[in-house]
Amino acid sequence: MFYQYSEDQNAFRDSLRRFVQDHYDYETRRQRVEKSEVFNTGYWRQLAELGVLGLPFSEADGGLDLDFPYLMAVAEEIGRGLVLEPVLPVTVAGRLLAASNNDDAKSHLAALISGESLVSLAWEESSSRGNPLLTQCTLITRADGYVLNGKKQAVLAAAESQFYIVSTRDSGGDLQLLLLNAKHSGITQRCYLLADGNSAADLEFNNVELPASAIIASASQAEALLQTAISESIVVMAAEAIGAIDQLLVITQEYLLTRKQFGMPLAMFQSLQHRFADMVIVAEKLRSLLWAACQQLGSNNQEKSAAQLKVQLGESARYVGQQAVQLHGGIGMTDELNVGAYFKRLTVMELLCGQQDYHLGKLAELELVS
Amino acid sequence: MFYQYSEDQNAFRDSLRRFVQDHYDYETRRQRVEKSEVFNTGYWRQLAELGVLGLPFSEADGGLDLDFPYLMAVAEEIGRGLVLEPVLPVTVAGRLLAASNNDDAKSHLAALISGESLVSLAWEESSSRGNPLLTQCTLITRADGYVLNGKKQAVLAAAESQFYIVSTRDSGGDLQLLLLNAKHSGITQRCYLLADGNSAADLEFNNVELPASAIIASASQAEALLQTAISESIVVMAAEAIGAIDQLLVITQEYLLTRKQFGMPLAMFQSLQHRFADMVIVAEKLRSLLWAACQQLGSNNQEKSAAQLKVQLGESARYVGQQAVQLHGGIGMTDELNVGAYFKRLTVMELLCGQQDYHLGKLAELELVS
Amino acid sequence: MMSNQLSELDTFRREVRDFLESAATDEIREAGRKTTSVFAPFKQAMAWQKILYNKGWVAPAWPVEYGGTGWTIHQRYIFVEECNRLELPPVLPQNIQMVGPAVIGFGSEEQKAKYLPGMLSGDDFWCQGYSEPGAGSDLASLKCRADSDGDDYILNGSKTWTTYGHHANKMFALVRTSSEGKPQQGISFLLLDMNTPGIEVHPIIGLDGEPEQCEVFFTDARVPKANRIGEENKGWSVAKYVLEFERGGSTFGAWLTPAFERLRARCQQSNESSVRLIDDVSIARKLAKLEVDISAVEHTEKRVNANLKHGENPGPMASLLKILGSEVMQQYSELQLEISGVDALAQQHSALHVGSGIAAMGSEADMLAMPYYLNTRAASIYAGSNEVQRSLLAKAVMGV
Amino acid sequence: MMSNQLSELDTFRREVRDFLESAATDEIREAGRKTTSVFAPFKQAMAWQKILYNKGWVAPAWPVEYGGTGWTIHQRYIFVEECNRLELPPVLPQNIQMVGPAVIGFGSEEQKAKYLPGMLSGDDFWCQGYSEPGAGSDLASLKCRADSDGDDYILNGSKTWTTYGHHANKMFALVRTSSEGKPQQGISFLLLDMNTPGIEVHPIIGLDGEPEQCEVFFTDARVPKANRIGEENKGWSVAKYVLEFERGGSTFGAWLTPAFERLRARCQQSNESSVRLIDDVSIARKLAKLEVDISAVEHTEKRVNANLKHGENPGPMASLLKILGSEVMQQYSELQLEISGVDALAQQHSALHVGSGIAAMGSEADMLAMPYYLNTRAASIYAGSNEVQRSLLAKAVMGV
Repeated sequence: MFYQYSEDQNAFRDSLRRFVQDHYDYETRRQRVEKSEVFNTGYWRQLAELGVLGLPFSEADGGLDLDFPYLMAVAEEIGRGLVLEPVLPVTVAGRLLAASNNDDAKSHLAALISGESLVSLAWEESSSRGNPLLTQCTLITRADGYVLNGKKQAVLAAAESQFYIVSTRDSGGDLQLLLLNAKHSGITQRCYLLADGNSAADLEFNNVELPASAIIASASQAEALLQTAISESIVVMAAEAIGAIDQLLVITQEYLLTRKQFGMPLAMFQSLQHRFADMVIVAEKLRSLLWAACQQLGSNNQEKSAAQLKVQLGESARYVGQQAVQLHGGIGMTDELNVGAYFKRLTVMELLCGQQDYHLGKLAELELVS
Repeated sequence: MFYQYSEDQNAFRDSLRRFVQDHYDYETRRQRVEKSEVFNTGYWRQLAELGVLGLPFSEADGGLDLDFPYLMAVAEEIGRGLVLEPVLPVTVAGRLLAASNNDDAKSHLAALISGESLVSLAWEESSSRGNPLLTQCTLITRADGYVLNGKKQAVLAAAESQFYIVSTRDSGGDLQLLLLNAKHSGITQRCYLLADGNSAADLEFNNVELPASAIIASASQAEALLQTAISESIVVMAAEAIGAIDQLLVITQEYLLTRKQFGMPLAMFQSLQHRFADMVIVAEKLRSLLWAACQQLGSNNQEKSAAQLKVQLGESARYVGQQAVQLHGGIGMTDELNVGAYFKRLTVMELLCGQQDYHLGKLAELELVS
Repeated sequence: MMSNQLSELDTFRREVRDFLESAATDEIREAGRKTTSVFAPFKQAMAWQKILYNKGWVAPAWPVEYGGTGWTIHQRYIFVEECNRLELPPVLPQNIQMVGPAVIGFGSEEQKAKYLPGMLSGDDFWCQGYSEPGAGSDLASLKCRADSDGDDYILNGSKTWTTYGHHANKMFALVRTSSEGKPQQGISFLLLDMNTPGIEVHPIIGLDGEPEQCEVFFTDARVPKANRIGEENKGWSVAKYVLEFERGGSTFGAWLTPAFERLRARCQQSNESSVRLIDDVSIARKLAKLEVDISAVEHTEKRVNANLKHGENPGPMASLLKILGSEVMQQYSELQLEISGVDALAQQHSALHVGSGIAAMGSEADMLAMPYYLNTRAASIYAGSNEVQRSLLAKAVMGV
Repeated sequence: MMSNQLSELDTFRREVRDFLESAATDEIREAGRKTTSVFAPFKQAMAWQKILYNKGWVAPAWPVEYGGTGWTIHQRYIFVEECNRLELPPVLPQNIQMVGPAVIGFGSEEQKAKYLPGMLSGDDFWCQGYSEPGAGSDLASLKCRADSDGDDYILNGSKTWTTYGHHANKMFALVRTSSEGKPQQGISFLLLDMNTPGIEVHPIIGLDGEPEQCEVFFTDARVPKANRIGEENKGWSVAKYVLEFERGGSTFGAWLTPAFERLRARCQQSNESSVRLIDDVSIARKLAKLEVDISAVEHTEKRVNANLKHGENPGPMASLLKILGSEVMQQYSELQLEISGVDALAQQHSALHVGSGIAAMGSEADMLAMPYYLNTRAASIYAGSNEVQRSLLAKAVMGV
């Protein structure tokens, strides 16, 4: 087992950190969110040039064929800098395309890696509550193809994407993964910002007519691809959370050391020290489970360790976010300071990809048989 | 709604407190437990003379016909002094007899109130996990009466009791409550001390032959009587817990004020202050729900408010017990100081009459319909 | 409590409910539903204050001679319960709970006559100038200066966390009139007009993207000494009196109980796939546990009220009620957010605005869950942070 | 880590397991199962130490020249995992983890030759004399005096929380040899014989009714200065060195993981009424949550081990591991108690004694749940209370 980045991974991470520091001062980010300008095509092109969009793809697909920890390193810096560009969801969606046996689907990868086009994975639904196998979307067979109906919620980067991967059940009850052009007739996008300023959309499919070639995976293969994509989403999200949490700890520490009350720096108050210690502890729990889970990707334990990681993410993100606000007092409740922005990002991560409760339920079922 | 004792109840409580203070110094109690001499017939007689055993019984039954809070006041002092004599379980069992329509059963009350005999309510079973309606005991009808088989666990005061009230299912699946003489053939007692030094026994019934008159309540009436007895048990147990917790807070406060570390009394350390504040808060939550639940006894809300009270008892007893030990450090882990004895008593209360988890499950079912 | 007393209270409850139902307009109700912090949307809160004022119910805790209702503490609790059951916007506390009691307790007859009517009617809206950028929970270290200049004070410095400062025409403030003696001794309690030259107000954007708090800057702002409440350098006593004014005023339970019932009702509804959230054992248990905690809040508040002797203060129980109530409120906000799940994710600034006419993307409750969760983090920060309250509580109980 | 390294570790694990399975007697295994605190029953723990000593495995972390195994940190972790998987009694830490490193690091060659063999073989059992009635976590305030008298020290004072003092023939102690300078500067590290005239040992009865700790009283007890380890008044450095000796020595995870698997297995069994506890959704969820926490402990320990460079100390991570490991152990003890429920209530002193031949009233696991729960409260008290550790951790991270 390994629990830290290699030298090369660290070097890559450092270079990305500089990029983020140069482009993501908090005030600029705040204004971008206020103006709803959360996708910057210039930045996206630069990220592609830095190789960030092609890390975990084979050379045959046009990628750099680098280990998963490279993507985790990217995620950490995205978290640390509260980057708005949707590198992570798009990359995970791309990996799903790469893992499919559908050459048509894979043909989009080159444009993805070069930054020319984006793809979104649309699976969350209001009533699925985190379970990717529960979908109310329907796919009906017609003589000349298929018809898709249903809704997807909180689809990340949907406004910016040229393609959607959509999960649905067919009339036989099998899961199907479809690749759709975002402009396909019958698709309605309702775009919005998430509470943390990231871009998302609800999608509605009204009698969307599709050819058979739209299906990129079916039945058990579709389930496996989707579960893998979600496990990978959770791992990169946890890496992003670690970056955000580490930065929030630095910010909080500086505040506690600087700010005085009753004549002493806050850092000298024992109960605040203990609170800070608890923040450090939950951060380290998350970091340990992150490394453990990343090494289980692709193994039989992938889903279990990702579920455990998401449970811990729920605990760590909530505790650190809430306590960072609490320790800052009133100023932590404002939009002026970045503390609130980290808190909101961490809160959104709690809710995406299945809440703690869903993953605990999933793990509880595993206890029955293990 | 009322939330405190009346003047008369307070006066009664004060007189009992003096009795307990005179008879229950910690060292004497410790030695009684060590020698397994946990029932003192002299004390029992004195308690009867003080009227303690007859409070919540009608004058017709030989009692004092006093409001339930009198019994709560007794319970508080029992908790404060870690009294070993089983006043509370015996009184609750007696009230079940009084509530039955069985004159034969009620005829035992006079001796109970005068302290000449004791009765135990035997309903807990290992596999029932707190649910009084789940019993593996069986009652089979014969031409000349009934035959009882099965086991009961952690029956309080069983070693000292002349009579047992036993819950069982008959072959039709109906709940039946039986009154048995402790010496009846076919009953095996396995007596022991609980972790807190209180007396209990496991009972085993092997083809115990009984006349029809042994049945004191059947079917829905049996269920109602048993649920009421358990609701009352929970209320008096919570009052006992409040007495124990109040005393444990006093002991802990004195320790924090006296004991110095790094040159300061522990009471001046901010994180210990906050811990102490949290102990006070959970104590007050329990006290509030105790008064609320005692006023619901006999109403439709009886079971719900008793379940809520037991949930809170679980939280409060555990937190105060654990933290009192923690704040005392090593000395809290010894048998020499009474802190550990309070901690053990509070822990046993968590486990008796259904754990927090059982009552939360019961309340969760109520959420479905309310 | 005797049963005829109970039935009197039932009658009272019915009377209150009938009036509230008939008096609250749709827009006021919408504002009540869309209240995601302790402070209701300004315009509708003031409209509702006017309606209550006309009924004579705007200041239940005030002495009758100044406009109070004469209700018992139990009646006041019931009034709050009924307002919350209908999800009405709470009257903003600044006029009625904060500055009013100061004027009643320490103001001259002239000051009472001048200021109380506008506070009650809502013709004036008063904002609070207590906290400063360098002094949050530690009010004794206030720096905002009021220097004597003949019959006036000249104010220099700044205040922060001034709720709705951008809506206020008046302010009550703690200012430093002396730097001698103990830090809290040189503070005076001052009333001022917000249109006084030399005052600037900067709204602060909160976590939910909305302005609620303000910073207020004073540059040689001139305020007559006649506007001082109480003696010079004794402002601390005035502020302390206000905190203790509303004995047994804790009504977290009166808010939480009806809110919980609405949350449970939501979980009992079937969703798109005909599933009821309440049938998820884990959700049902979390509701059950929250209900226990809410019940503990409610009964602790009622116990404190019931056991208070006339003229008594709740003492350390006030700290306990603040900690317990605010933290259970936060738990409530967490469960509400969990229940909304991904439906709570979208920012919906326009739909949140009262009277915008823009519908929520999903249900109104889902739209409100996130802003409410975010704003409710303030509950353990404002009005004496829970850290300060825990120290107060422990020290009071232990007697150190 | 490369895959051939992995398979080397697998081979190592198998070798360890095979030896442990064949070497542990029934009585030793019984003692392992009946260990309800960090300290195993004395007699069997020492018997097991002798077996490991004969195998050469008794002190894995010691330098090879003094009797260590030369294992890597990963091999040491595996060794602990395998011992715990078989529920073997842990070797008592006093000889191997506490006094041995002090002698190795600061003892003269003569002292090493004299003391180390008996520590390894278990022919000697050393107890610890650190804490005093007035000084728990605050060792700098030690009062037990060692006054110079020619070639000897004369000891007066007392020690407490001396585990198994009533079984020990030797003691290592921190004593005050000077009252000048900073409090922690006048302390020396001393070895002594327990049969020295003037030493009295009083066992203390613990929460589970068993004696484990002792008080030790010194009245003019004479100890040769030659028994001092390190310089006079520099005992603090010796004690600190010992604490840092076993880098990456935290093995809570290695204990918790197999213990958790046994607990889950119990919940998977059907009870009398053919019900499996694990089918209770609430129990299954609690198990799942505990498993997440245990996994976090295990991987944090492994991460610290893996990332430590040669000669590095874990620094503040040592405090973090102590807090995290001990508190998850306490959570484990709570869930175990909950699972046993009323079956855990009976006191069973006789059946608890190893070799008593008395069977538990119900299952052995149920009998052990309560003593284990009670004893495990000590985990957040001993070895630097978790309050002290939290302050250390926060200060180290914040750099204050």
